[in-house]
Amino acid sequence: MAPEGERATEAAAERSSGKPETTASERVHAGRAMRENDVVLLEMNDGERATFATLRAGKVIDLGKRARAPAEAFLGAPFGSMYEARHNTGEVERIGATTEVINEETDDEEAFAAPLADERSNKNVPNTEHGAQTLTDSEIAALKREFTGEEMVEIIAAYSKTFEEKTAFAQEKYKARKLKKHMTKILARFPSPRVVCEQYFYENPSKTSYMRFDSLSMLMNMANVGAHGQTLVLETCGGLVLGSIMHRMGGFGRICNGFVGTNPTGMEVVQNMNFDPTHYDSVRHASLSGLIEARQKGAVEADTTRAKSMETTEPSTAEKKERVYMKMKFANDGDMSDFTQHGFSSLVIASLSVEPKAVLEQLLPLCASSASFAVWFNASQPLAEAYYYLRNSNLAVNLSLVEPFLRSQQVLPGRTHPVMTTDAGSGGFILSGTYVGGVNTNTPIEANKKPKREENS
Amino acid sequence: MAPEGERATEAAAERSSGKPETTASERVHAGRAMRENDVVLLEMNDGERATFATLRAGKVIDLGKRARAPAEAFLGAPFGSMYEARHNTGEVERIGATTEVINEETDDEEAFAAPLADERSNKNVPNTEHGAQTLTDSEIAALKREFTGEEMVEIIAAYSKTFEEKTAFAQEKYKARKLKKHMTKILARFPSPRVVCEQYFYENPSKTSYMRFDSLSMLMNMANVGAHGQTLVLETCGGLVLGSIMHRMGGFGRICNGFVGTNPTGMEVVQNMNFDPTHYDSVRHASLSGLIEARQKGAVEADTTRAKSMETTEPSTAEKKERVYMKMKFANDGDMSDFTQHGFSSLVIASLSVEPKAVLEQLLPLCASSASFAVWFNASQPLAEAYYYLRNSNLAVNLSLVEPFLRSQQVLPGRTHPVMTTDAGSGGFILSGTYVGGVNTNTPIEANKKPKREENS
Amino acid sequence: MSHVRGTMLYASPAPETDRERLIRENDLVVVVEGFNAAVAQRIRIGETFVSRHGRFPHAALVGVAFGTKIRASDGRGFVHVCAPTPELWTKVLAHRTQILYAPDIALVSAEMELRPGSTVLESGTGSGSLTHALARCVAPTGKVWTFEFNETRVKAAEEEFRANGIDEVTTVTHRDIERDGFPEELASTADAVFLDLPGPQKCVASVARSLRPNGVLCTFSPCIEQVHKTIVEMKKHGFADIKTVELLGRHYDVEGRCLQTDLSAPLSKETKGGWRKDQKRPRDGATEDSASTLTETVVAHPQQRLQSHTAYLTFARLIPAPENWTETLAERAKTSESGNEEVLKRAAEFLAKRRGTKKRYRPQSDAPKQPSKHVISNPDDYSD
Amino acid sequence: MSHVRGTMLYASPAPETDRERLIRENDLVVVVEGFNAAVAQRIRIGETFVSRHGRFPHAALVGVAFGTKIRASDGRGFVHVCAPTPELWTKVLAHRTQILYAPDIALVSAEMELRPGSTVLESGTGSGSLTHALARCVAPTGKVWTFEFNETRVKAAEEEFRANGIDEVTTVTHRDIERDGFPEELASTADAVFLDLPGPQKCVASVARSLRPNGVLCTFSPCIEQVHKTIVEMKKHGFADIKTVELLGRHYDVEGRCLQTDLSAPLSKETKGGWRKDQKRPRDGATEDSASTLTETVVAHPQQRLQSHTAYLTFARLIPAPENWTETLAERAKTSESGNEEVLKRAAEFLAKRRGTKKRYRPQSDAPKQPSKHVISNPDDYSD
Repeated sequence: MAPEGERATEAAAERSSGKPETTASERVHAGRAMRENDVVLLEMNDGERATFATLRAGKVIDLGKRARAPAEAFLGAPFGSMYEARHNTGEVERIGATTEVINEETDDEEAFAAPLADERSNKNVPNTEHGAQTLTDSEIAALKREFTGEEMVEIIAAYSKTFEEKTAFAQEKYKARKLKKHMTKILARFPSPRVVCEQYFYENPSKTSYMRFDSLSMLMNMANVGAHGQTLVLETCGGLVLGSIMHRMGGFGRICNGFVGTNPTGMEVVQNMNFDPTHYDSVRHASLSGLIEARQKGAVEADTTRAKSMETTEPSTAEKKERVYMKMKFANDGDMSDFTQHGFSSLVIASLSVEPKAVLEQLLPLCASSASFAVWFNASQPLAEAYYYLRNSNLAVNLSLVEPFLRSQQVLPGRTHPVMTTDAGSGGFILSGTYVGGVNTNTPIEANKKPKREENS
Repeated sequence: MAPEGERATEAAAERSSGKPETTASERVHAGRAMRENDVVLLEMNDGERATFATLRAGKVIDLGKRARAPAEAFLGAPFGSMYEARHNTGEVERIGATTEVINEETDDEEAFAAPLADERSNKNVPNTEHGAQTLTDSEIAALKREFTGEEMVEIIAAYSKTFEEKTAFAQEKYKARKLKKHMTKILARFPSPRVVCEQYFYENPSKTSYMRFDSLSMLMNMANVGAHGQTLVLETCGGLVLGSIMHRMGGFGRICNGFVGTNPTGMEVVQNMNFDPTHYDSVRHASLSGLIEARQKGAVEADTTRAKSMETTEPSTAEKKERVYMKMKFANDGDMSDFTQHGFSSLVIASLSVEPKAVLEQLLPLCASSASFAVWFNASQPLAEAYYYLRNSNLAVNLSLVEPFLRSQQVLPGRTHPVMTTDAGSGGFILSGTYVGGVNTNTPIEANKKPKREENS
Repeated sequence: MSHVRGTMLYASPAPETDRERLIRENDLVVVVEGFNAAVAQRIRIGETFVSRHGRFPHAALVGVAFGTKIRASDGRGFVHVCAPTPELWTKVLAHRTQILYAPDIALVSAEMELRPGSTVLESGTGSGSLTHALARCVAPTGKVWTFEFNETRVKAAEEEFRANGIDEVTTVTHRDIERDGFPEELASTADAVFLDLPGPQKCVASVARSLRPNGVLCTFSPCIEQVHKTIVEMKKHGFADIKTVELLGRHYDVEGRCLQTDLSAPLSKETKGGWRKDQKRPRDGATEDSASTLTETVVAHPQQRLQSHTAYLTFARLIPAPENWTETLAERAKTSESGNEEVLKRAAEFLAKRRGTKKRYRPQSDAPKQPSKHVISNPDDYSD
Repeated sequence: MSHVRGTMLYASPAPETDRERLIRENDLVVVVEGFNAAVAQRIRIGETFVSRHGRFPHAALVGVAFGTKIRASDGRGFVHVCAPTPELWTKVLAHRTQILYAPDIALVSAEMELRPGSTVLESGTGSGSLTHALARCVAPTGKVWTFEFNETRVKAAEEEFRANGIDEVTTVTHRDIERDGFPEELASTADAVFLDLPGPQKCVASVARSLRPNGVLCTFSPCIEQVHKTIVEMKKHGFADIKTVELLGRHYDVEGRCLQTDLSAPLSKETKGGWRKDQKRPRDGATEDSASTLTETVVAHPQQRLQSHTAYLTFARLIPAPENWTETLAERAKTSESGNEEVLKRAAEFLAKRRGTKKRYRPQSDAPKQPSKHVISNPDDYSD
């Protein structure tokens, strides 16, 4: 682990130089060029589908629905670039922001009436579009080989029996739908924690335990995760929470990835976040029971700690493989003693497998006095029990149990309303607070009748 | 209790007559004239404050903030009428719908920018209004004795140092605020369950256990409360839930107000709802343990039932007083036997004092096969435990645990958004389902291995 | 009145003794196949209900009590046969349009203050989801007049209402309410009106004619712009007490869950793989032989798939105007226009006299106004 | 880097051994007086903090560990002295304006993808509630440039930022961003921009100039009409990936509760009077000597008093345009206008040829169009 002082000096040097913030920003900003071995999230047609891709020269990336693109189409362009994949030629062309210019000033009767009828399943007239196309499927397929996506849309509209009867609004909508079918728009996203979290949440949520992005953001803030902190994390969200902490701390400070049992759980998600070695170097895996034992024994009896930490550094082959790939080390004796001596400034817990109350009871004593902690769960009750315990045992203040209620809004002329259905109906619940059980001394004005020590062990 | 058949005949007669629905509607509609002894909810200035008043000739009603009105001002006018109380003269004058005609077409910059600054606490300029008035308080008081509310507003604006510097929008708002101060607008509401529920919820919520109106409405619907039903209710919401059931059943069918222990809890809220004797006559108070016992003993052994029901008909003096006032009787032997023989078609539970699981376990067997039930609680966990029990013991199907999430919306030109803060942050949770444990016979294709009986007792 | 069979109008108790309500031919039955899966069946001897759970001949259901658990004739699985209610009907009905769901239906019914004897108008009928609940509210002496623009849907609704027995209090009519308004015969008869139309603002005037004094108008509009237009019309036509709300029904999943408390033991199968769906908990708190470090607990969490918006519900009341109100209003408007200066003059005189009397002098209101100390450099944007 | 005292920029561990962080003079301390009641105190020897809990001389706090429970010098009550964090600061700061609260702050910080080294622009500074959290995100190598229109607030913020130690990475400037835009010196330097202004649409062009490629713009607007105007501008200025959300923090109360299970016993004091607030439950599950029919349980229920709306948060990304994109766009527009007929002609030829080849004849596209079978009587209202 790089000594704290070194990075601090570097930071100070940057601050004192001519345009320090630009330099530092340049190094981390999400609009930098895509480079060999970078992971990029390719998002098709505004979220219709998406795929993580590692950019390697010569590689052809499968975009789904028979679309493909060579890695070279992306390498060298800034993250955040947008592309069009043309189905007729197989070309991938870089474009700018959306070309559709909607006349937002139109606020006439049509814009009000039409979308209403439209959105509420054509409540007023049966859907006549079906079967209104005079071109056969095979003709359309043949035309696609000759014409571009935009051209196809014009052709298909011209051969529709009902197109001309539609209102201008409905024609617009019809064309947009057809365009989507014949041309793929690609957004090359930098895999920030926000982007990675949303991608898993909507596509593979069990991998990240249904962690929603707003909840993840609250975990970071409520636990006061930031540079130069010493953060203990217990998560079974595939590494998403760990990655988010790494991103927030930027290699400044130390992260202890505490695990239940003898081996860390899978942390594959971290690999998708384009972290540099500095970030990986700030993380140590450590067995939670080892940490607890080391803390109880104290620094003077380091022997047992060593034995324990040695034990936990013998992972299975599969585990080893992952560990090597992720460039994260297991805590050694020095790390363990550092962790337990200084205590953690932040504690983050995000797991549906462990009981929040029991875990807090065991892990809070590893924290520094006045440390911030935040616990996520997808139901309120286990957190309520923990809350009740912490309040009644005077282990924490500033306790708060919050359910983040997030809603997306459609904002369109005459058609503004919250989105109708969502797969993000719950972001879970977050218990947070300030640990006040970690004080050893009885000051002259200390109020407690019995020493704090007793309560915390 | 009036025999079912009698009312049914009456209803049938109404249906076959010339304009039957008008007649029936006439009798119950909420816009009928206010009569002697009616309860009316007088709501001042769009909900600024409100008071229940019983209209008795010669009575002077206190409207709060030193405003008063004679009952005669209301008697004879339709419920729903609107009034202005003028502070300078003490007059109460009946008016029509709001006189303020807002120019809703105005959608200019001002309407956008001004309210924003305004709503977000004058974020851009310090509040200069304070101290800008050149009239002294005593002068204003003297003027009020000479001028009407509208006139006062004009005078006060003219003597404000800052009024002319305000935008037209801010001037409008300033005047509206001043008008509120010098004139009271009164809405004479019919005390429907909706109106009564909201009044208690915002003014005296502990009386009705924080029952929110949308939750109350869901209790009625999910428990399938309607005419000709036989409804069992256990509530400690001051009579609000019972009253809502009486309103829904309109005197058709029977209601059993089941109570815990030996006496009904307070049901005063029912008195505010202007029910006629037919409504009161459809209700019987009964001890829940008495009902359970009667059900277990069966109709053949009615003796014990009688003893029990006799016992519960000896209320304390205070209880007696209330009972008499409310014109509701205790169940006699015949009622008890009717209730237990036919079973209840609907079960409604709304109490923060009893455990939902235990109560459902004991009361569901009193229901008819395929009866609907709905239980309200202000936290999800006790209902979740009940849900889990009912599902695993196969006592109910169509189980649903719902949290109604209600939000009010401000709709104004350029200033549309959900209301910023609310005192209605929770409506509680509702568990509902269909009781399927009440079937006695093993039909040829009946699937259960052991008789249902055993499970329900 | 005896038990009304095969209709869902009345939540009657069991007419037979011992709490059983028996299924007869032509009854409507809601067959519950499992969690959140149900279908409607009209009992016809000779017909058979076939599902993934097996075959269920209708004949075998006759004489069985509503609520019974029925095993398939081919022994494969079982279903529950439930009595229909408006809420169950909403779950099983044929969708001819988007429909209203239970929370909105409940709120609408109650905010419109419906009770036996009420008259309510509805447009459009749509799939009849709301209509059934309205009929239950106003039965047996009230009336639901429901109007639908689409003739095919009118026919389908008519048939359904008859079969379900709500035709006793419900009449469905083919009519374009936005264009033609409600029928004049219904003027001043309605206690409440419900509008679910693309342009509700077009018929507010007609609604005002149809309502009794203090009647309630409720509109159901998905988009906020529509709400705005409708409220403008409401204010023009004598409505007040206007409020707009939205109601989400947040459904919760309930599950038994094993949580680990010992941090030294590896995460077990029970705790690692997420939720143990539908696993039954032993009755009476008897614990399984699982490791002692597992705490079993029941949890409720909101479902991820959520109807996150249905529509904005706007409620307004028709305020009964006093006699000659129109004239009074006009007079008031005149006074406020011309009377302003006159009032200020009178006030100035009154004040001058009073100030003289009290021997206290204050700056006159006509003294030159001082500029505000807080100069705003960009007054267009930053007005208070 | 050693522990940074008296600032809330770094969540440092305890530099002393045994997990204690000690309070020194000039440190900022958040004094927690009870549930949801806290105040900020700057430690100055000689000063005394006085509250309803008693008197707390600052001198007595020096050398005490953050997190300690302190009894008042007059023995009346106690408080906890906590280390400041941006979240605690949001609870105790002086309100000069409406402020952002924890949930919005968390979402904004994270959606803007802030990390150590990022550059972020903010307008307006307001009470500095968000600024502190932004500073924590970008420290130690990043930068927060925050702009405020009101000079008094600029001065107050400047002083606060210095005292709280976030001035290391934060600069507050007096500037009217709506009128003047962001400074040209900051062009293409920002990773993210946050706007909380009455007219954010007025400065979208300036934001586009200030952002790096793929930078994020976030606007905070209470009213939906404002959001609409801003999105129109965003689309004009090269932004895409636009989304609007709102986030409510629903706070829950947690209480121990006695629930009665026996229906024959009268409701007891414990169950009748609502919640038993803050009553402690005996540890280790030892039950009280209450009647056996009382079940004690911990429940969480949403608080009734709720911030039910703060603002709509709109996020958008500046899409890095390829070289010559403006020219390409213009060309495309030209093609789509003139090229339409040409394309259709080519398509007709292609189809004719193909149909000839395949010997299949189909109705020509130029055949007279048949009227739709579904005649719409009021096409203005009922278009599909």
